[in-house]
Amino acid sequence: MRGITFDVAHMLAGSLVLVSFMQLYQDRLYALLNIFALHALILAASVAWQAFIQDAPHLYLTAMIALVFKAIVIPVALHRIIVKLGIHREIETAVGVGPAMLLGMGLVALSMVVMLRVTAEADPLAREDLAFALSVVLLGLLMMVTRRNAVSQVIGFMSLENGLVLAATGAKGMPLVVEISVAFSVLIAFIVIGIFLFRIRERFDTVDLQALDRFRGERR
Amino acid sequence: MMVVYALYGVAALLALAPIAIVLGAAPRTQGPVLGVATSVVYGASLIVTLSLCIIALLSLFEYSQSPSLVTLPLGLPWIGAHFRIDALAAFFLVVVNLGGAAASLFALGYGRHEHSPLRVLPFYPAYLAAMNLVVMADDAFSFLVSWEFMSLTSWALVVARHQVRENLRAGYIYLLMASFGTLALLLSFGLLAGPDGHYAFDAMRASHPPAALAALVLLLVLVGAGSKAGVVPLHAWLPLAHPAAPSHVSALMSGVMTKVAVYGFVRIVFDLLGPPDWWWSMVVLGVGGITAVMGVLYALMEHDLKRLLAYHTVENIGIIFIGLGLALAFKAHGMPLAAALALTAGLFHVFNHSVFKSLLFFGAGSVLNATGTRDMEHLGGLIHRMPQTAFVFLVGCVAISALPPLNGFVSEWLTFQAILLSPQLPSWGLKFMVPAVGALLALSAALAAACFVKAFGVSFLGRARTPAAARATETDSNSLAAMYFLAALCLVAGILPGFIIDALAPVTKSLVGFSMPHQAGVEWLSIVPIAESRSSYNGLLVFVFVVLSGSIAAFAIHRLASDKLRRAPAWDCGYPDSSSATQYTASSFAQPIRRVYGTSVFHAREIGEMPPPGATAPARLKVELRDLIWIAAYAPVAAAIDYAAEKLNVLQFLTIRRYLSLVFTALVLLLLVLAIWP
Amino acid sequence: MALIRELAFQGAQMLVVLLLAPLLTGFVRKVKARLLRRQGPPLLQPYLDLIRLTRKDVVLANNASWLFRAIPYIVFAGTWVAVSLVPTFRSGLVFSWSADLIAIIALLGSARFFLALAGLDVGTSFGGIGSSREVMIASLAEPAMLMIVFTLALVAGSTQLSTMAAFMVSPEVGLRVSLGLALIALLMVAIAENARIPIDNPATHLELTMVHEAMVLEYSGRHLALIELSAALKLLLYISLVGCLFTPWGIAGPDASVQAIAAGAVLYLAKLAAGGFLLALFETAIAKMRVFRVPAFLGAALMLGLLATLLLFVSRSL
Amino acid sequence: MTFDALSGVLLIPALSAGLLAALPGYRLTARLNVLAAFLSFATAVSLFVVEPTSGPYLLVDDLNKVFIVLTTFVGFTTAVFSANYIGHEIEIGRLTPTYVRFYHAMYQVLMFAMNLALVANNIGLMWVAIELATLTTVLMVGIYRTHEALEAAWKYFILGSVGIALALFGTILIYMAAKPVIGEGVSAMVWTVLVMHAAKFDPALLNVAFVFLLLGYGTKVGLAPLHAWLPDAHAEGPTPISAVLSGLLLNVALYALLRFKMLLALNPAAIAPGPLMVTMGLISCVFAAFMLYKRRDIKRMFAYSSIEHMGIIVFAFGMGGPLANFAGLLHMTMHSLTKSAIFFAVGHIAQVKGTQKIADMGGLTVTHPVLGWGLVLGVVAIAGLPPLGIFMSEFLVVSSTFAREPWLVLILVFGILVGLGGMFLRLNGIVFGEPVGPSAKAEASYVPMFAHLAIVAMAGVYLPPALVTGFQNVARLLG
Repeated sequence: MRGITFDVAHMLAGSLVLVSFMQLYQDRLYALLNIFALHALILAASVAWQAFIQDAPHLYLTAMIALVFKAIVIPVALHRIIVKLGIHREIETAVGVGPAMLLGMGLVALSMVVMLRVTAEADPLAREDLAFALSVVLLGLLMMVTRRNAVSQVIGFMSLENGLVLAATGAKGMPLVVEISVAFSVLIAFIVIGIFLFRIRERFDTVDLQALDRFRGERR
Repeated sequence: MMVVYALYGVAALLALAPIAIVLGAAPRTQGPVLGVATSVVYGASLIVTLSLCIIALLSLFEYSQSPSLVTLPLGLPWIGAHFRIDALAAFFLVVVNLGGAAASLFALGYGRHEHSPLRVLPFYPAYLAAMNLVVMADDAFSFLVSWEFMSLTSWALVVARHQVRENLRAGYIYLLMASFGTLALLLSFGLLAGPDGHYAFDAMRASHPPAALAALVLLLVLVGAGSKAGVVPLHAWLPLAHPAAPSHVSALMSGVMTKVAVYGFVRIVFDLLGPPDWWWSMVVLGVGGITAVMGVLYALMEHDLKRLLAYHTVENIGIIFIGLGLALAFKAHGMPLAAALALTAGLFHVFNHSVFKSLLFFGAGSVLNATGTRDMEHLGGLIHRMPQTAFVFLVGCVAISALPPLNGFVSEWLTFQAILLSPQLPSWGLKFMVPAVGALLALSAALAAACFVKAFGVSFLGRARTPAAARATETDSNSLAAMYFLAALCLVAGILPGFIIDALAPVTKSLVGFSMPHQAGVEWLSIVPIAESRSSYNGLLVFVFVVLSGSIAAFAIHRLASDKLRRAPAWDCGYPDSSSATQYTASSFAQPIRRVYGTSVFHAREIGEMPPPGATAPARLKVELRDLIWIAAYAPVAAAIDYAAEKLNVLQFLTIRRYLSLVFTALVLLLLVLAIWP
Repeated sequence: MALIRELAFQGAQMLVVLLLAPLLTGFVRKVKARLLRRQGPPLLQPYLDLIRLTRKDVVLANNASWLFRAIPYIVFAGTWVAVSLVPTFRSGLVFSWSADLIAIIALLGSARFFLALAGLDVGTSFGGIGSSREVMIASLAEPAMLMIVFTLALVAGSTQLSTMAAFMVSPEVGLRVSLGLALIALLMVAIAENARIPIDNPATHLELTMVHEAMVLEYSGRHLALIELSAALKLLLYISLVGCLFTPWGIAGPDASVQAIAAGAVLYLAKLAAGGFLLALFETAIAKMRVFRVPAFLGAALMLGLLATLLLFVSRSL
Repeated sequence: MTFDALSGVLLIPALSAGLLAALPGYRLTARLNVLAAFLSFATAVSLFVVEPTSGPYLLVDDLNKVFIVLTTFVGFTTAVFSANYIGHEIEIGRLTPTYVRFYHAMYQVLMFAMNLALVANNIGLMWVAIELATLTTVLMVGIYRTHEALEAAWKYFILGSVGIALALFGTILIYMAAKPVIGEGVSAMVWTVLVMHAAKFDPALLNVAFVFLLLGYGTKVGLAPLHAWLPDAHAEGPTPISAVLSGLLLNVALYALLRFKMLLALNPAAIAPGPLMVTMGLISCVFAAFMLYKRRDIKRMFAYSSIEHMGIIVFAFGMGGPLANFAGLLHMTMHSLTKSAIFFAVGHIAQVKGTQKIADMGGLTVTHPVLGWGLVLGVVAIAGLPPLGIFMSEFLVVSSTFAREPWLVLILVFGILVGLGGMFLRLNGIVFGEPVGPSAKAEASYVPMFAHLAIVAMAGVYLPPALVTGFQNVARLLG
């Protein structure tokens, strides 16, 4: 039984990393959205599995949130925004997909190296889980950094946060997990609304330079 | 408990600052009230400084053997603020408060001309207090606090005339250099105190750092105290800041504060640092010699009266450091008597310079008030308009040019005597270096005379070059009193040097463990550094001789020959010219010397514009001087900082994504660090 | 009793130098004239000049200040005191310890300081030329002189003239490179200090070549007399300085017999005559140099002095 | 639970926040705000008198007592200042009463969040509190609704959220490290427990955790290169908020860092947290010092100076040792007081001149002597000149560490000097020279500013023994 539970959890976590990679090489927004939905779905599954094996019912709530909010509500909302702002065209990336992938590989390797130094008596499940979570987090961050497009950056942030939830749920008996996931959902909602409100079109970048030039006179 | 009384005095001075603010800042205060404030502040500081001076004298003569200490529950909590008056501190207290008293007396009259007294009055007493505290402080923290507080208050005084751009710039550079020096001292104290912070001086005295560290400390102190004292090449702020302040403050900065800096150097190097290495003295001597010559050369090229004086301070600091360097050399080689002689020479010059430099700055201040300009090219003929000022200024000039029978000569004579002992030094480096330094000293002395012929001759003699100079009037009685007082001191210290040497005996005893032979006993009141057969000098006798023979000559000629006198136009080889513009100006006076030294030291170039024949344009002669030290040392630093700021400034205008990538990079780097962590 | 005797000697010395100085000047002039195959002024002409000048009124420039009138006396007094401390025919003068060689140099320095001020006082262009050149020359001559003093003082272990002279006669001096260098340097300095050819020309009145003369241009009557006299005294001083430092033979000791003293006096006169003759010879043999060649000349003197000091350590480490 | 001082510092702001949100009329709410702030300050002081027992969620020890009192005090004085400031803002119509109501409520929420973060005995709770504080400040920074304000708030928000995420990951890792030793459940997140068992934790996990916490909370501390949000947030928000940000929020984040540093320091196998902190401290100090030179916006300039000083503080704590830690604490306290005082002055100046552009102000000491000299005093203090408090702390930092790490200290000293240069370069233009810009009378409340400066000045020459012993205990705690 132990083996099975472990393998399933392991498989789910691993596939989460995989999906993060898939996100990295999407260059259409819609596709990216769908992939992210998948990402959230897998997260929900793995959280649910954790809930099952740790028989911690409150985790089911977290899984629920992940499923409903991340896999459905947010993608739909973003879809709306994309349509509304008419930006459903190619994503321009700061770093090409190829290099991004390579970087991603490097990051995953790094997180493995860092995590596998953890001595074995920390239970292996947690260890593997953390390794994967870390790589998901890093990949999410990488996504935020390499994409210019606001929406895809939000998606990057969300997948980063998925990694957090993965880690949190993997941490057996950690309190406040639900609250945290809720808090994060609120945070993300904020961001999405922010994008929508401030009409931040293509990218975060637009709000910067010219604004600085025009208004603040900080620049010569 | 002298130190306690002294601290009361300091407290009184500190209390004056708020009083000044209250008096001055009372709503709608106009002339009269401010006048009252002025008199109150300066009067009070005069009284306090005088009493402090008396305290210091008492403790120098009577309590010098047993330093009086006190520890206040201030400053660093677990150490407290230690204050201590030993012989050295007492001597410097005398210097500080003598200068302070003179300045206050002078300011009683001078201060009335102040445009915005509120920018001067509060800081003046605080400044005096700070200088006193530096000398009394007996632990690193209180020392540095007072030290930097001294810089701070003087900075406020420098920027008192803040409408003038240069003054702001001067203040800025001054503050930077001051903090630079303070940080250097801070580092040196860090080394002396060690990681577990034995900041009290007696703890430092107890434990001597290893040689390498000690050398580092010496260099740091040389930088720290030197930058305050105006040692070349750290002098750049001095000629900017000293003239910018009101003249009585300039006098304090030049005459007293630089001495406090010297005190800092002596205190740390001779007292705290333990036995010196022989090569230290070479560093100090070299710095001193270069400083002396460079200072006076700068001064010669200058025709702003106050800046000239400021540059001259640099020269005298050089002379003092030569004395200190010699003392170090002798001390390192275990020749206490010679060390005592050299140290006495240096400290004697400290006293002398504080006296005549204050005097000269007062004179410059009076001239500034009377004519409204510091530029010598716009002065001239003042000896007719303000004869008394001219007289005292002349005394100051003779004294600072190290001419007998005034005091400046005595200290330089002692320095020469110390130099003449150098052959007994075992180390060859010093054997050869000291005479060279002696040559530099002689050169600087001769140049100083030239410089003050120029200073006095151009601004006081000849004919008035501007209406302002022609309309000048004699300065007020308080200022004159202060100046006469200092002039008298110059004479007394010059003809009765023995007393001062004896007064310095406890100081040298405490620092190099030996003191010069007692001079009071020597017949005819002359001074004998080592042995009568070797060398001796008697200022009193020389003075009497000169006066006697001069008056005899006068009497004889007037009695036996004619004493008639006719006034007539100047002869000037037959074609006297009415225009006062044809007189020799300061820069033309300096021209021969500029030809000799300037071309190499200042890259001086004379550009003559001769109009073509027939053209009516006037011929012009422009002189270009370049301050090589500034160009070499300061400008690059400023440029580098500006460049770096410019480059880094880009980081203010990145996009959020870029900022995120900064975070990302930081994260990855740290993780990498972990990954490669053993 | 002894003190009075000493004082008498001191006074005598002062009077002697005062009286001899113009004679020396006259002698130099005479010799020069003779070397130029001229008759030349009578030997005592300087005395007559001085007397005549003192008799005349002073014609003072309108804007001359009190300082201008005081300066001749100051200069004279300074020079006179300085020269009166140099052992001439008898060492160990009673007041010699009141000022050693350094102080004597400094006394001359103050005399020069005031003379330079006098040049600036009236506010004429020539006075300015004079003073500015004078201080330029002095700025090199004084350090050179001091280096010479160093050398001698390091050799003799004293800056006290009497002691130095005493040491110089003593056998342990020996022949030293340093002393030779010092002598040359001293002669160069002496020429410069006394405004002789090739540095300056005491006889010139061609404006642009004047240094010393330009400074005192505005003086007349008794003032001029005093300044001329002090110039003469200065010349005497340097010659007797060379005499007592480098040819100290015959200078009577503090407690010497009358004969010794007489011999000393005679020898002293001989030395003065020799010095004056050599000076005249040199001056006739050489041409005056441009003002801005002077620094090179004196710089050489300074270098020689420094070299002399440094060579001391090589020749024999003290 | 029973009402003791501990719950007092939490309840008072929380309740008053609700109340202020409900009440209209800015005069009243402003007064209430001051009152509430004062009450929480009083209760905080009472912590010294009766020390409440620490539970699994809340805790009081020497370390956070210092922080709480400092926070509530500055909170109080800032409230006084803001009452006056906001009044002016309403007069010139930069703020509408609605926003002011919101502002006051948020102010108390911020107070609550910071106090909570300080007294939290549970790393999860602390995390929540700090994030709450961040989000409130985000809202307040954006309160002017100008383009730049929104942009600054947005930047702050995004960078802040990433910081939040990283900090959370670090927290989770700590839990993971603690779980095997302590066992599952809440107790594995409780400070007091963690500290007891820290030695037995898995070092590798701790290392990773610390890295994430350093970056996560370091973002809030404003360490370069995570500082990007800080200058704009300071420059664009209302000045009281700038004061609170610089004076308090940075400290709170720093407090969190310190806690985890202690944790790591207790585990011999883990990497020494010192070098990391020292490095980041030096980078921040030198970088910020250089950034001072090209500043044109007065508030942004002082924001950068905050970064510089945070760098110095982190350096001090990174070096460790009783003296350096003491110096760090002292520096932190002094910096909060001084910097908030400076921002008080700057707020009034900006209101008088109607701009924050340095180029448009000049000769303040002529037109507004009190403000001008106040600013001079503040800058003198912040530049670390005696006899003010920061000199003492810098003295201790430099002198106590130079013998240990000469080169690092030289870099620090260089940073300090460069910073001083930049600061005074700008100050000259602001307070001296010919007056520039409007010279209308300033209706300012000088009390808070000079109260702070007076304390700083006193601390420069005299530290009350009680404070000293307290700091020394804390310094010992920090190891």
